[in-house]
Amino acid sequence: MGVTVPVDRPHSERGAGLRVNDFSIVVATANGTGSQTANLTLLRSFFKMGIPVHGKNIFPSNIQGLPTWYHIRVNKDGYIARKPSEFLVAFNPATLHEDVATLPSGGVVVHNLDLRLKPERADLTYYPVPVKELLAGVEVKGKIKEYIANMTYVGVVAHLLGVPLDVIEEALEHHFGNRRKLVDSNLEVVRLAHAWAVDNLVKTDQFKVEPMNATEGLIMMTGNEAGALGAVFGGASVSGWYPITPSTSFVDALRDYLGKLRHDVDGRPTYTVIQAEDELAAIGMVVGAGWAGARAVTATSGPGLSLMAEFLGLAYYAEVPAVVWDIQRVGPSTGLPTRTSQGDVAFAYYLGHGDTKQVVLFPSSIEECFEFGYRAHDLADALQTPVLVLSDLDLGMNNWMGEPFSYPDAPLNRGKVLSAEEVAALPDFGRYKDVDGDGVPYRTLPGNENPRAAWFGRGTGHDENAKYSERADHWVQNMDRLMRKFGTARTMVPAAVIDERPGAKLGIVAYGTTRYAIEEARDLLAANGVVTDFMRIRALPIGSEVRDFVARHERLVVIEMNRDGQLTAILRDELPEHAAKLKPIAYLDGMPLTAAWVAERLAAHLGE
Amino acid sequence: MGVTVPVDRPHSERGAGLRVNDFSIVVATANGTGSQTANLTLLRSFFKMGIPVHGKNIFPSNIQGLPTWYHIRVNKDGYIARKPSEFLVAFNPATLHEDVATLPSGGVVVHNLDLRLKPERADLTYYPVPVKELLAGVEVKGKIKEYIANMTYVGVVAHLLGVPLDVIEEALEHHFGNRRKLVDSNLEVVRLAHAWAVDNLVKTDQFKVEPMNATEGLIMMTGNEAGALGAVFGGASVSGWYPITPSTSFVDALRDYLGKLRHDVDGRPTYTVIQAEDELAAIGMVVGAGWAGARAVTATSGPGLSLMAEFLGLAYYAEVPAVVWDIQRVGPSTGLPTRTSQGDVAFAYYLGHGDTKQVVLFPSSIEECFEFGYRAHDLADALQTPVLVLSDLDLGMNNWMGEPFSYPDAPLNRGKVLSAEEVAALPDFGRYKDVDGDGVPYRTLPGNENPRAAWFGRGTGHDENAKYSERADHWVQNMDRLMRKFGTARTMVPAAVIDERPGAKLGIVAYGTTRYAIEEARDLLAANGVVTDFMRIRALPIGSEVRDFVARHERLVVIEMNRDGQLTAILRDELPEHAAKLKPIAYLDGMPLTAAWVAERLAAHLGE
Amino acid sequence: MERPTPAVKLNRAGFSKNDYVGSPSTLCKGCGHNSVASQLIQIAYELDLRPHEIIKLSGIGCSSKSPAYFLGQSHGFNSLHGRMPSLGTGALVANHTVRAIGISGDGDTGSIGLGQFKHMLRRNVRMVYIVENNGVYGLTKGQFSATSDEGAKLKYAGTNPFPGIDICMEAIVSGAGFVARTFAGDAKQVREVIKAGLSYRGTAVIDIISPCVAFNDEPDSHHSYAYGREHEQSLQEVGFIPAQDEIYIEDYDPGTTQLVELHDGSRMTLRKIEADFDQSDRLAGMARLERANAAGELLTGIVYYDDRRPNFAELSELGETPLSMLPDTRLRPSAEQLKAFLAGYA
Amino acid sequence: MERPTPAVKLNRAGFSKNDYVGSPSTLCKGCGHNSVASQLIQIAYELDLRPHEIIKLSGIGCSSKSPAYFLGQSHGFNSLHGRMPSLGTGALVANHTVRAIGISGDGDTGSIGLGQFKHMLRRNVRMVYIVENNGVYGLTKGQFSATSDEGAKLKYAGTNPFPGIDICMEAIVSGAGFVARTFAGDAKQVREVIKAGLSYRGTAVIDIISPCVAFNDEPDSHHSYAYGREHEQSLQEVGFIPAQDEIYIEDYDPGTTQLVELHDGSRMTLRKIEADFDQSDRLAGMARLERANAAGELLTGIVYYDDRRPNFAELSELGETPLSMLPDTRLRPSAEQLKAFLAGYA
Ligand SMILES: Cc1ncc(C[n+]2csc(CCOP(=O)(O)OP(=O)(O)O)c2C)c(N)n1
Ligand SMILES: Cc1ncc(C[n+]2csc(CCOP(=O)(O)OP(=O)(O)O)c2C)c(N)n1
Ligand code: SF4
Ligand code: SF4
Ligand SMILES: [Mg+2]
Ligand SMILES: [Mg+2]
Repeated sequence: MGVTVPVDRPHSERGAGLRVNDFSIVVATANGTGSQTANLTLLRSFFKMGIPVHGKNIFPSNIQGLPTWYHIRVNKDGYIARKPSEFLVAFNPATLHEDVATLPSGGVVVHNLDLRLKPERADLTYYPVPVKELLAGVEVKGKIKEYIANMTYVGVVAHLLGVPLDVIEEALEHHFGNRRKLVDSNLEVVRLAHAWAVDNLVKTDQFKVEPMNATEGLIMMTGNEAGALGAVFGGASVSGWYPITPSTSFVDALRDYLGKLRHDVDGRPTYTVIQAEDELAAIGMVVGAGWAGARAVTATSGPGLSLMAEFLGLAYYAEVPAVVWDIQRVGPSTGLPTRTSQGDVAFAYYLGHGDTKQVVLFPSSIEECFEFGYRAHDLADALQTPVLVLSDLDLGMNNWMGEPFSYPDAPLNRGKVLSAEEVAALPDFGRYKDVDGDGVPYRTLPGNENPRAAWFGRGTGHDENAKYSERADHWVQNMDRLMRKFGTARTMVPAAVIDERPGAKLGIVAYGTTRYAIEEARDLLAANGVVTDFMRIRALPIGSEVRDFVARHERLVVIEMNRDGQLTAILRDELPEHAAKLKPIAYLDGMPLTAAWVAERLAAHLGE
Repeated sequence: MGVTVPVDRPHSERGAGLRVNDFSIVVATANGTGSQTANLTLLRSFFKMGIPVHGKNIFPSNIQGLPTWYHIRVNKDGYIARKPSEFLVAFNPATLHEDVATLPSGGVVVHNLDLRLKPERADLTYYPVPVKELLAGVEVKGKIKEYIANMTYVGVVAHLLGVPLDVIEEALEHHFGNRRKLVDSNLEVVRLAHAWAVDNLVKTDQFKVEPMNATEGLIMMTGNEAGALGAVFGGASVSGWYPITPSTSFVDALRDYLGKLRHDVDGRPTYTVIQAEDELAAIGMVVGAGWAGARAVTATSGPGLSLMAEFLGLAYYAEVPAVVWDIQRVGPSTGLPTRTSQGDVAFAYYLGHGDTKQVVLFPSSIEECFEFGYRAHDLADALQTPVLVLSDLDLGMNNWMGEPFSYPDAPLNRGKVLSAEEVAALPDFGRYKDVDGDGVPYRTLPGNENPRAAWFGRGTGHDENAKYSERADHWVQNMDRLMRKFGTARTMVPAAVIDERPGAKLGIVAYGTTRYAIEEARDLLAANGVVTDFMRIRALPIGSEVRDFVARHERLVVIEMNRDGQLTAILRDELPEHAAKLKPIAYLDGMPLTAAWVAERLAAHLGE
Repeated sequence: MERPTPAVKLNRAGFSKNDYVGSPSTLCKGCGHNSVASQLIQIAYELDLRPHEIIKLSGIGCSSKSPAYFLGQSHGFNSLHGRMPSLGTGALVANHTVRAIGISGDGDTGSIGLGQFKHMLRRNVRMVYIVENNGVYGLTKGQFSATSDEGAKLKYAGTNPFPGIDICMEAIVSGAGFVARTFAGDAKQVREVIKAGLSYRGTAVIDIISPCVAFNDEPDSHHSYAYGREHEQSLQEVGFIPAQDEIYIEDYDPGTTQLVELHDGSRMTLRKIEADFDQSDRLAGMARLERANAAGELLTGIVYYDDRRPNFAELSELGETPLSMLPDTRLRPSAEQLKAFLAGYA
Repeated sequence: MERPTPAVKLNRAGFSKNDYVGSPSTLCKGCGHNSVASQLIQIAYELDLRPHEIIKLSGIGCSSKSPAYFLGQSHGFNSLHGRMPSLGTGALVANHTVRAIGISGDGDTGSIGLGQFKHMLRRNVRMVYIVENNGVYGLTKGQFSATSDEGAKLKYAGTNPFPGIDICMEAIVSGAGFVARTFAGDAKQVREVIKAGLSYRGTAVIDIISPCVAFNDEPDSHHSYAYGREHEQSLQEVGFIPAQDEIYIEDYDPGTTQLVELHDGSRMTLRKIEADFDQSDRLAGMARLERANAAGELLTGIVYYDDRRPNFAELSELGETPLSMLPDTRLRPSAEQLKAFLAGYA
């Protein structure tokens, strides 16, 4: 069976001549030049114009000087997956030629006049910007001037695409908050450049934006911010952490939001955030706090997760709640610290020597980051086990549109914690007894006044009363109960999200942020008559809905942003009777997937 | 289909009245009382009598006072798997009653008279030993006297079973080497007790040993000793390590053997062994030494392996040879430090965040420990990657019979290391180029005089010349090559050992030390008409022979000493088309499997 | 008439000494760690501690097992090798109202745990941090630890070529304000020093030379009973007066005895043995330690004392209720707050 | 007649300065680490080092990136965060004939790596261990590191409530015999101190205050250029005389200048600036550091020097040929040896 899939709709379909609210921009600058403000200003301007938009920062692991790219996709239909850009803002001499080379025919190059770019490609439109000249009259100096220089392209792009200046101002206000002086100095440059462009540039390209109302009521936030906010509303009160890209901004947001939202009646903080000396200590603090009864969270990335292996094994076995956000970057090892991946799935699931299996969540949007942000703590408490939230750099550090988050629909679920009175009412208390048959035991917290409440936590073999034991039967009993508990987890973790359509030829399985490229690819394929079903797994261990979806489908692919098809391996073990059907489409080069690539791979798969 | 399997041959078959060279002994003592010498003396005596024998020390994680059991199985047919004992030496009051309770009808209890054991079970034979009285005349005191007390049961057992006193003397000589005084003082007690037994005990039980010649030419050694000796003959010259049960004795032997076998012409050591401050440092030393060109090895167990995750990910990615012996004990976490398991398989295979996959070896005997001991270094060098040897406590710390080790059949394989001259002869040298298409690049060592030879090792993204790179194509290229290299590993690691028999109903897959119980169980089943095939996997990644065996069989079980069926999961991913056939029989309680248990489970499986 | 069974003696908090025992020890008979454990039971009884107000923490090792052997009615956690400091920091941030007794070993603290130990001291987490220092790895049977002296000999491990880490020196350098050394063979001093440590504001580091009778008790070992008895040199005679006990200042000769007011109103008495030693002088403490190490003295007593640094809970501005006990309403902001907050992201 | 192109200047080992450069730096312009890297290029040139006899090692951080930017013809390894000491120990046991230049950061050494750092010093592995100390995490953008002073302020991280770790103090306490501090703004001293360190017998710890212009260069920061220039207080003027250079002892006034014979025959000259400071006195060094820290001085120079402790290769009794270069015949015992050995197990 051969399927041919056009990877994009032909230009003609998009309205003759003009491409309105449907293209991608890439801004190429050098790191550390302050272009981030300019880029976010553009991004938020589109958002404020009501146009669906998303921006991705492709930055180097460096503080100053290496190339960085900011991708913005505006799309009236709401597609926000990465898409190669047609519109280039070329402000980095180092990458100029390769940047220009990536443009499709009909593309645009807005470039710093200083770059002395020869318009070698006749199929592109070039707009040189005399940055130095424009800034000549601006009254700031030094680093600030360098930063502000980027506002020139904001002004020019605003003119070329048709972004009203008052929207730019709003965006700057959003960015700088009440630091009016900064708004004004930046705006001044934007206006200058805009005015210059109005006077000097003749628009000959086809790209345009026009106001819509598709973003009304929405918010825009990074995944790390959303996750941190979720933790704040989840009652997280202790965080031990150690800086590592791309997780640092999670804790930055956490500290910020806690400071704003979590002071007690007497003005004292209801939280403590501790910068640890490393990840061994960070997770130690989290486990210690979890044992003592506080909700505790840390955020890290690959190398940090490796260092947490021993403590997470302890927490699994001693049954201590803990929440770990792993904002995945490209590994193995230090790898590409500023590129995105889904490469820690297998490692996280099996994290810890011996028979450990960890609960893992896969958020895919800021809404889910927020929701999993508090739910992870509910799960960790309810299951008395670590919960690993596997986000990624793309979700964590980039800005995404989303619905305003729903307030949690239920109070904190603190799980089976017994008070002194409750212990007193029991005939006996055994820390690791399976009283309810769900594998989840009862616990007490330090400070519990009942003399029978105390128990001694340990990573060594123990009986139901937490007493040291080397007995074979105790070991098996306890480990079997932990397995039973893992079974309970299956019923408690967020269920997979399934979209099935009549006539589907293929079931697609994926998780996390690949959804955007996949959803768009499905539409591309559907437009070509190839209907697919989609199951987005949101947690491990899998629930029965995953099994059923797989069972229902003859053909299945598992799309993953890693080399080894890590979730595929886990699914094949969980569903051996369906293993042969589960085909991985696994690929990782550090860049978020595009719909075109997904559609092509799916088509190729169907053609096999 | 119902299969009934007798889990043992009926007593009657064994010769009326007498059970010669076919029974198990268990010696129950308290830890730290020096019973180890007595037990090893018994073990070696049987060995010296030519009877196939094996001993297992079931000891507590404690220095003094907790219960410890020593199991000895003598078996004329060479079966050495664990088997519940008929013959109890009861010298520990703390466990007396449960120990007696485990005996089958017809069993024997040799016990310290002090224990005042009431012969409550009429179906047992009791032999009380007046230990205090016997020792009254012995001229040593304090701790030594306590230690030597255990020799009383050696003397009594020797009489009851028929072990000649000169064999005991030989065994003591073996144990104490040239420390004649110790031989004599111990022997004195043995003789005393033996003489007392001759005079006072009337043998009414059926257990007997008789000389054979089934151990002629064999050696007896622990797996850790054999592995260490292998490393010595593999040219290992650096070891960084940190003490942890049950791996410590590996390094103890390594230091000992290096001291005896590895001094240079000038008398200087050709090695350095460094007790590190922890496992992070131990593996760091190994990786540093491997990078600099020495063969380096460490030994650890679960918790240590967890701490090595980050460095082993680096070594995988930067392609540094390293050998890690993981002597598996029961995890998760600190678990049961003195009990055996196969629980680190999944963790080891996926060790390190990101897309790492590690080469893993599974020795099952002292011969394989020796062979893998040197071969692991050849593989690590040839593949430029860590090699994890997953042994276990049972193999590592207990004494096993074996053929004298064969001298390595080929010189050290140092892999693709270029000298200064070789670099000079090349048009260019790129550290990570796939010159030969096998995924294995060439490397140079520090000290190489060619100015083009230098390269900069790193855990960050790099191009073929080891230069820093964040480029997507470089990342993919390199990771794909690493995958190709893993493919090469499949052809280089020790192949599975396969035994197929006509008419087999079932294929058994296993690895490591479960082989002994499985081999015996196969014979038990075969005697009952149930023929099985057996594939013992010796390494990951699996080779084509594994695939073929699985493909050839309709029914397959994978027997593992862990809870989760960890190898099963890996096989299901590697062989998805056969996943449904691969049924785990996974169980871990810290005790080595018995043939009876295996046979029963297999029968149950076949009956399903 | 029957005579009543003799009443069990209770302390002021209403507990008998038996209420403070734990599981039977599985350590070797004569192990220094056992004597420390029994002193802790005694201390708890004498100080009228309420078991639920105490937590016990440890790493891994023979020493680290011992929290199971005292205060069986207190919560405890026997954690990972070398990682008690981080676990303790987290636990004590979650609940800063309990008092923590941490037990570690010289390997646990000096080898694998050195980094965590020193970083915890920088934070000044309130905890009595006891190192049961035997100069050897007991549980793994006789290797050198980082506190083994240069030139020390062990049956298993041969001769140690490396300079030993001095726990007290490390503690002072890392900013600890309560640094003491004592000797398991000197029960009274152990008791009084720990009592004072329990009333200290931040981390009280107590390095207890606690002989390992199985692997490092040869008389020439600096960590043996015999050596300790022979070479103990006390800086002061340490005493402790609980806050609730009235004492008459006149009982003490201010010329020879110093009265140190502790954080909770208790007092530590230091009857000087070395007249010119000033335990409030960091450098003096370091110099004295150097001299003691060079001379092979087992220097005991309060090596350094200073209580000016705020502890971690104070720095974190924690309120009265521990974080772990805050009701949900004080942990989760309201729906209105969420809405208002999100408005900033629209 | 054409004039020959001007010959490139070569040093005595036959290398031009260009032979010692590395990849172009990707650090910020003005970063202290860049100036250290260029001093290392200069040093290598001046000392006639042969690139293949050097290895470069580092952890993770901006500082740890810099070994890529000098000595491009030398092998190097940019390892893991905080783990350079163990990797270096292994590498230098495998090949003890190369000289090692290790570059770490204050976070890399003082935070995550503190334990490994101190344990390496106990072993006295021969290596120049440079901490490019900027009191901040550069690469992760501005958090406090363990060397940040108590009360230090950073834009990102606010005010540091914890006492800073003093790398030199830690080094002395851990037994290091070459402990120096210098300042990236003082190129000459950096150069001479590193040269001397390269000739030292064991681990030479050099704490270089190396400002981070991106995140910690405010003039009030103790780690800024401005502060360093203002507050540098040198103990000595350090000079270095390579073994091969003849010098006349008379050139030096023994009253003011001390001549220190180094391990390889080179000499270090110390022209005293603080007349009564004795760099061979551990306690004096520690006391001086305390005083400097209290006074906010940037104390530079040789804080402690002693070369009596054998280094790790010496302790390991390594022979002339490095372990990594031993031929197979010297690594694998013979078949006869195996047979004889196994006989003992029959
Ligand atoms: C990560 C890890 N590595 C190694 C071990 C093995 N181990 C257990 S106790 C111990 C040393 C304990 O020495 P110390 O702290 O001095 O305690 P002691 O037994 O002497 O009281 C070691 C190495 C472990 N449990 N975990
Ligand atoms: C295990 C691990 N945790 C965290 C990081 C992230 N990280 C990279 S560099 C760095 C700090 C470096 O600080 P410092 O050593 O002072 O070097 P500088 O950049 O200031 O020169 C951190 C935390 C990492 N690479 N690895
Ligand atoms: S081995 Fe040593 S430290 Fe451990 S319990 Fe025995 S005496 Fe104590
Ligand atoms: S961030 Fe700081 S330390 Fe890093 S390169 Fe820039 S100036 Fe140097
Ligand atoms: Mg110890
Ligand atoms: Mg720094």
